[in-house]
Amino acid sequence: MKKENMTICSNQEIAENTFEMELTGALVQDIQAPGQFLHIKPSHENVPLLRRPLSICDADQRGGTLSIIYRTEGIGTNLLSKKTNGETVDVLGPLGNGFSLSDINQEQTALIVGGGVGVPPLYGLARELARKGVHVETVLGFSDAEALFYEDAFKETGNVYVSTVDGSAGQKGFVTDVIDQEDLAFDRLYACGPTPMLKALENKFPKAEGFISLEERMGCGIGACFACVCHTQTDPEGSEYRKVCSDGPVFPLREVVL
Amino acid sequence: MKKENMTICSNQEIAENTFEMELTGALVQDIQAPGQFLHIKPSHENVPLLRRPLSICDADQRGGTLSIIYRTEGIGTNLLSKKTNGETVDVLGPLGNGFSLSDINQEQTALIVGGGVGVPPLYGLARELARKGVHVETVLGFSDAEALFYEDAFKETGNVYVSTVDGSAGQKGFVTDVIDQEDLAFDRLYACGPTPMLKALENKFPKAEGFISLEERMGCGIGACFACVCHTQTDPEGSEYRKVCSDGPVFPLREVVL
Amino acid sequence: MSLQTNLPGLPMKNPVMPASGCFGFGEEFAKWYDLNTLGAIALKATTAEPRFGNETPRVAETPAGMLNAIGLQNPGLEKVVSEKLAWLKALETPLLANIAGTTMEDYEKVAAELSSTNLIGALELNISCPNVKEGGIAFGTDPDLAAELTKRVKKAASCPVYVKLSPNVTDITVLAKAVEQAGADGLSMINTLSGMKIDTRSKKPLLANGSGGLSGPAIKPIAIRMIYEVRKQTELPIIGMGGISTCDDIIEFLMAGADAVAVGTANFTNPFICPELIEELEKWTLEQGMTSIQDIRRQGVIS
Amino acid sequence: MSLQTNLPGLPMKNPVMPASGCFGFGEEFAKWYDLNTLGAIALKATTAEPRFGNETPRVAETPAGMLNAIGLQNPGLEKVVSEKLAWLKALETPLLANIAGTTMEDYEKVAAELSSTNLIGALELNISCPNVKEGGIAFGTDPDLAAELTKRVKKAASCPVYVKLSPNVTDITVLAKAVEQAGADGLSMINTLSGMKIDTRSKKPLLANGSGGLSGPAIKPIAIRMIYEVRKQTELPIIGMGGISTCDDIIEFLMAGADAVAVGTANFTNPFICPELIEELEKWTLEQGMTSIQDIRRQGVIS
Ligand SMILES: Cc1cc2nc3c(=O)[nH]c(=O)nc-3n(C[C@H](O)[C@H](O)[C@H](O)COP(=O)(O)OP(=O)(O)OC[C@H]3O[C@@H](n4cnc5c(N)ncnc54)[C@H](O)[C@@H]3O)c2cc1C
Ligand SMILES: Cc1cc2nc3c(=O)[nH]c(=O)nc-3n(C[C@H](O)[C@H](O)[C@H](O)COP(=O)(O)OP(=O)(O)OC[C@H]3O[C@@H](n4cnc5c(N)ncnc54)[C@H](O)[C@@H]3O)c2cc1C
Ligand SMILES: Cc1cc2nc3c(=O)[nH]c(=O)nc-3n(C[C@H](O)[C@H](O)[C@H](O)COP(=O)(O)O)c2cc1C
Ligand SMILES: Cc1cc2nc3c(=O)[nH]c(=O)nc-3n(C[C@H](O)[C@H](O)[C@H](O)COP(=O)(O)O)c2cc1C
Ligand code: FES
Ligand code: FES
Repeated sequence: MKKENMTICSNQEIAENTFEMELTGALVQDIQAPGQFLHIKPSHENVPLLRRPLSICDADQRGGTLSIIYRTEGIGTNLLSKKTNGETVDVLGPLGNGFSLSDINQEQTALIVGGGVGVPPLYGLARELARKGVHVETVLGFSDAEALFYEDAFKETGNVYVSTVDGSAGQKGFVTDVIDQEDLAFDRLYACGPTPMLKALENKFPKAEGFISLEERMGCGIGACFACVCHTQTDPEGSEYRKVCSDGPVFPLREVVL
Repeated sequence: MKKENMTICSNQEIAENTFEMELTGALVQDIQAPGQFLHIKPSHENVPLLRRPLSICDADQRGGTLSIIYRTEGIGTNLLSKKTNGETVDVLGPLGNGFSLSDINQEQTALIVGGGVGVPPLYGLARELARKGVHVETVLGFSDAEALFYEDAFKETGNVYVSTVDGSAGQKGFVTDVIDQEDLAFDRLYACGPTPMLKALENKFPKAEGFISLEERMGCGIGACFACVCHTQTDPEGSEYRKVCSDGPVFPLREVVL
Repeated sequence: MSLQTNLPGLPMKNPVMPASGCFGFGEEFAKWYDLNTLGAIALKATTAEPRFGNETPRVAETPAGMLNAIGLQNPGLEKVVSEKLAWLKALETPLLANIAGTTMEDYEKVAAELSSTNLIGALELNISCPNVKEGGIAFGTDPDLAAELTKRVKKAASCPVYVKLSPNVTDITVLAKAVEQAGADGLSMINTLSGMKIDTRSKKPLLANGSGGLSGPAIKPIAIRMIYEVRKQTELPIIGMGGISTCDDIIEFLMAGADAVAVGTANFTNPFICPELIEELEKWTLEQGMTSIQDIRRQGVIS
Repeated sequence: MSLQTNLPGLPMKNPVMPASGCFGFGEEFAKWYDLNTLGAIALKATTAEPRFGNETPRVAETPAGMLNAIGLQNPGLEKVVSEKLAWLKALETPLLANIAGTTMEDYEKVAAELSSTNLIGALELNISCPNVKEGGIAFGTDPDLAAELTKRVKKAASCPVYVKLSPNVTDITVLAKAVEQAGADGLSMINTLSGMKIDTRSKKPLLANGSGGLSGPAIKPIAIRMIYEVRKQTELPIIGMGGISTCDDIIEFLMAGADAVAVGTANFTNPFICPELIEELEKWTLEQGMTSIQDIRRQGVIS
């Protein structure tokens, strides 16, 4: 866990309004697990003020680089998209717990389900799982063909199924439609994407084991400000809680209220 | 008078914490007189919020370029100093009246007195006067040798005398000391620099004819907000006023209260 | 699709006007663009007598904002009528004349004379200038005084009267309701927040006046909150302002409950801001498939 | 040269502390640096019972600022004592325990129990949280209630009591004087300004709670002005806060009249901000040839 000015090695648009940035710096060595995230300051000035949480997509600890993939949403990600090679970015990280790889074995099947910019943290995961000998099946959902990215990259880890809402790439529909259609079975489920997608998965597989990665607006990113809490499913109205930034962003299925 | 994204042709440190920036754009053609200024937005974000007034140092209307010289003081000028060739800067200008050249003739002598970053607007003036055949004598005052710039440039327009407060370049002392020592005589006086310097000149030459250029904190830069007013010497306590941005920044000696 | 916005005394072809004090009497901006593109113009505060205002420095920059302590500099009632209004007469754009004073009589006099010219559409009572003791700030923080002043000015004036509320109060809805009951035709909100900057090198307040009024993007969340609160209490027209610099800001103000908006500080950064925002707003409204900008207000905020 | 700053109950080796609610109970930051470098630590608000707080989103970004509506989430008095203070005990740094409640009895109870642990240096009465109805905001805007509460907590507590003032008032000096007369040992100012942001896409307030508290650089000019005003009325120690993110900001607060400062929002941008600022302040004081940081306050603002 460091605060570091990381140097940009590359920053390019890989899909509509979606950029991949490669960064180098010492904190790459601190990465513990796929699914951890960085808290990035898009500007050295006071505007924008807060850091932006962005998942680590992939890391090359030998080469000392990591990558992130982000969609340009507002002021912060748009500023990031304008940065060029050699510039530095103020990064806090790696933060959060990441995906645990210890409860899945070589022979088992992992179903990875990513939606939109929920896909990036799953790529590092897919690679680690594949490396471990796990059988990886991936379903990627996007709004349309323009938004699609990393289909080929995931193919190196196993089968990949794509769905788009408008049918312009892969199957028309949602990720759950693809899972139905392809009748995908799995031992562990790993998912990241819009909340409705995560809810649909929890409903569809009420007994499945696995993990989901969540998003929430953050202040500190390190567990101190209580901006990012969510209720637990065992105490949905009470004072029990999880912090997405430090208890998560990865939680076991059905642990927190979506 | 335009609002334009001008392109940076060069931006380099020419003295300690003092930068010269060359800009190209259509508004160069609108320049009417030396001593006009630009109102520059140092960032496209809301911080810093206001534009910064910086004098036009020199302009090449045929080449379509102009130059400014600025000292890095606070957030705005520091941001400017980090910009590189090819980047654009949001510029409003040319603003203000500038120096009038019509009341001095070929045979006459102009004494130009500049202090610190008051020097830049006088350079364009010196060149215009010299071009007109006026005999130009220049006194430049700086804090020390490190701060000194444009001595050689002014030499192309006539004699140049330098003073520094610590004596590390030219004569030790203030510009008024040099004027005394060299016994400089003139038909018209033109000055820009710190207020104490301008006051000293008005006191020293209570009957001289000429012009001074003033600085004041500005809002709009175009005469609408009344941030930059000063009293007149004929009505120092009353409601009469001049706006530095639009009635000035150049005023006849003894017109406004310093 | 229409941006038409009709407020008492102000038949505006769009809901955007420059804010008082940030646009002078329009002359300077007329060099940059056609003022008839504006929905209305809020004029600089007029006082009975000419005022020089405060000493300089009068402005200071703060994070995403600025402080000003101009001190209501203006040429005084007589010259405003003979010079400024005479020049503004040529415009079609309705005028909102901002007035300030030390005493109720001052306000009455300026209100009576300005409205009697028939050159202005409405008056905006500045009871909230934090920068001069005589700026009416006492009227702006005491609901009884505010109501009394509103009543008297309403009587003196022959045109609609908007009251410009100060944000430097514990509960702005109390003031809003007080002036509504006193007969105000509309509200302008918010004026600047009282603030200060100290120059740590000179160890002195940066502004000659000591404190000044904070404006610009920094105060936008406060303006939005106050308009939202006041809107829940009254159906009076609200001219919203405080940190507007983008089209999205305007939409945010309208959603919070404003009927029209005023753009202040942003004119200093970009003299073309008002016509640019009007154009963007028109485009946005078309994209949204709205027939009228009023739809935003009708939908209101779902909360 | 010394940064030593001795306030009632808080013998601080420098005048810098993290602000309440922006530092939790210190555990997270202890992973980043040694908390003994801090002058003091203002703890997150403690209430009698555990609170979950408001629903999310709880934070929103605004120009040079942020809105928060955490809603005083905390594990409640019992766990604060048994878990948080038990952990904090190992530190040398004095603790300022921020407390909040719905009723005067709540405040008394929390004050009595926390101070009786002898683990805290002083209490900070949060009568200014704009984000929960029960956050005591009524106590923070009514001088009589504020005074009454202060008196009762003073009686209940066995340690010095600071009152944290709300900026959402017409005249903060009235509140300051009221709590001073009621026996407050010091003032903390300012808490956040009530603000709102509307998401124009969803047409809803961005925060689940609707409004939230504005903090960060945007509010600094307001904080400085208020401290400057209060300082002219009282010699009570003031812990100043509101938008501090640089060493120059700290100096500005001290010049305005603060005796010590708290850093809030800036901890989110840079977890190392407090130790970094302490180091810079030390360097600055040396460069200025001061023998003590108190010199700044003694010189005061020349205005
Ligand atoms: C743990 C985590 C991992 C994430 N990983 C990725 C990723 O790999 N790729 C990607 O494109 N996006 C990711 N996001 C979402 C990303 O953080 C937001 O898109 C981004 O912060 C938007 O910033 P902005 O300045 O462009 O937008 P603005 O709307 O201008 O941001 C305003 C404020 O809202 C916050 N915000 C806005 N949207 C979100 C959001 N969806 N989640 C959290 N905060 C938000 C911003 O951080 C900022 O504080 C992740 C979010 C979380 C919490
Ligand atoms: C007509 C005119 C011409 C000028 N020409 C030059 C020039 O050619 N070269 C040069 O180096 N400087 C010049 N200045 C001064 C220059 O404007 C300031 O140094 C600059 O604005 C400082 O900005 P900053 O962001 O670096 O400092 P900050 O202190 O961060 O600025 C804060 C605010 O104060 C204003 N401000 C600070 N100092 C001054 C000042 N001296 N005059 C006016 N506003 C100020 C800034 O514009 C800004 O609004 C000129 C000023 C005026 C009025
Ligand atoms: C330089 C300046 C001068 C102002 N003068 C006046 C004035 O004369 N009368 C008035 O009612 N408001 C005045 N205001 C307040 C603005 O009209 C507006 O209410 C405030 O600035 C908030 O809007 P903004 O953030 O868009 O600037 C002035 C503001 C500024 C910045
Ligand atoms: C996320 C957050 C939580 C806060 N929680 C508390 C709190 O529990 N008690 C309190 O007195 N103030 C609380 N505050 C207010 C801060 O202590 C401080 O007064 C305010 O944020 C201004 O300082 P800043 O601009 O440096 O953040 C909180 C502020 C923030 C941003
Ligand atoms: S973002 Fe601060 S606790 Fe999670
Ligand atoms: S800066 Fe606005 S009138 Fe001169």
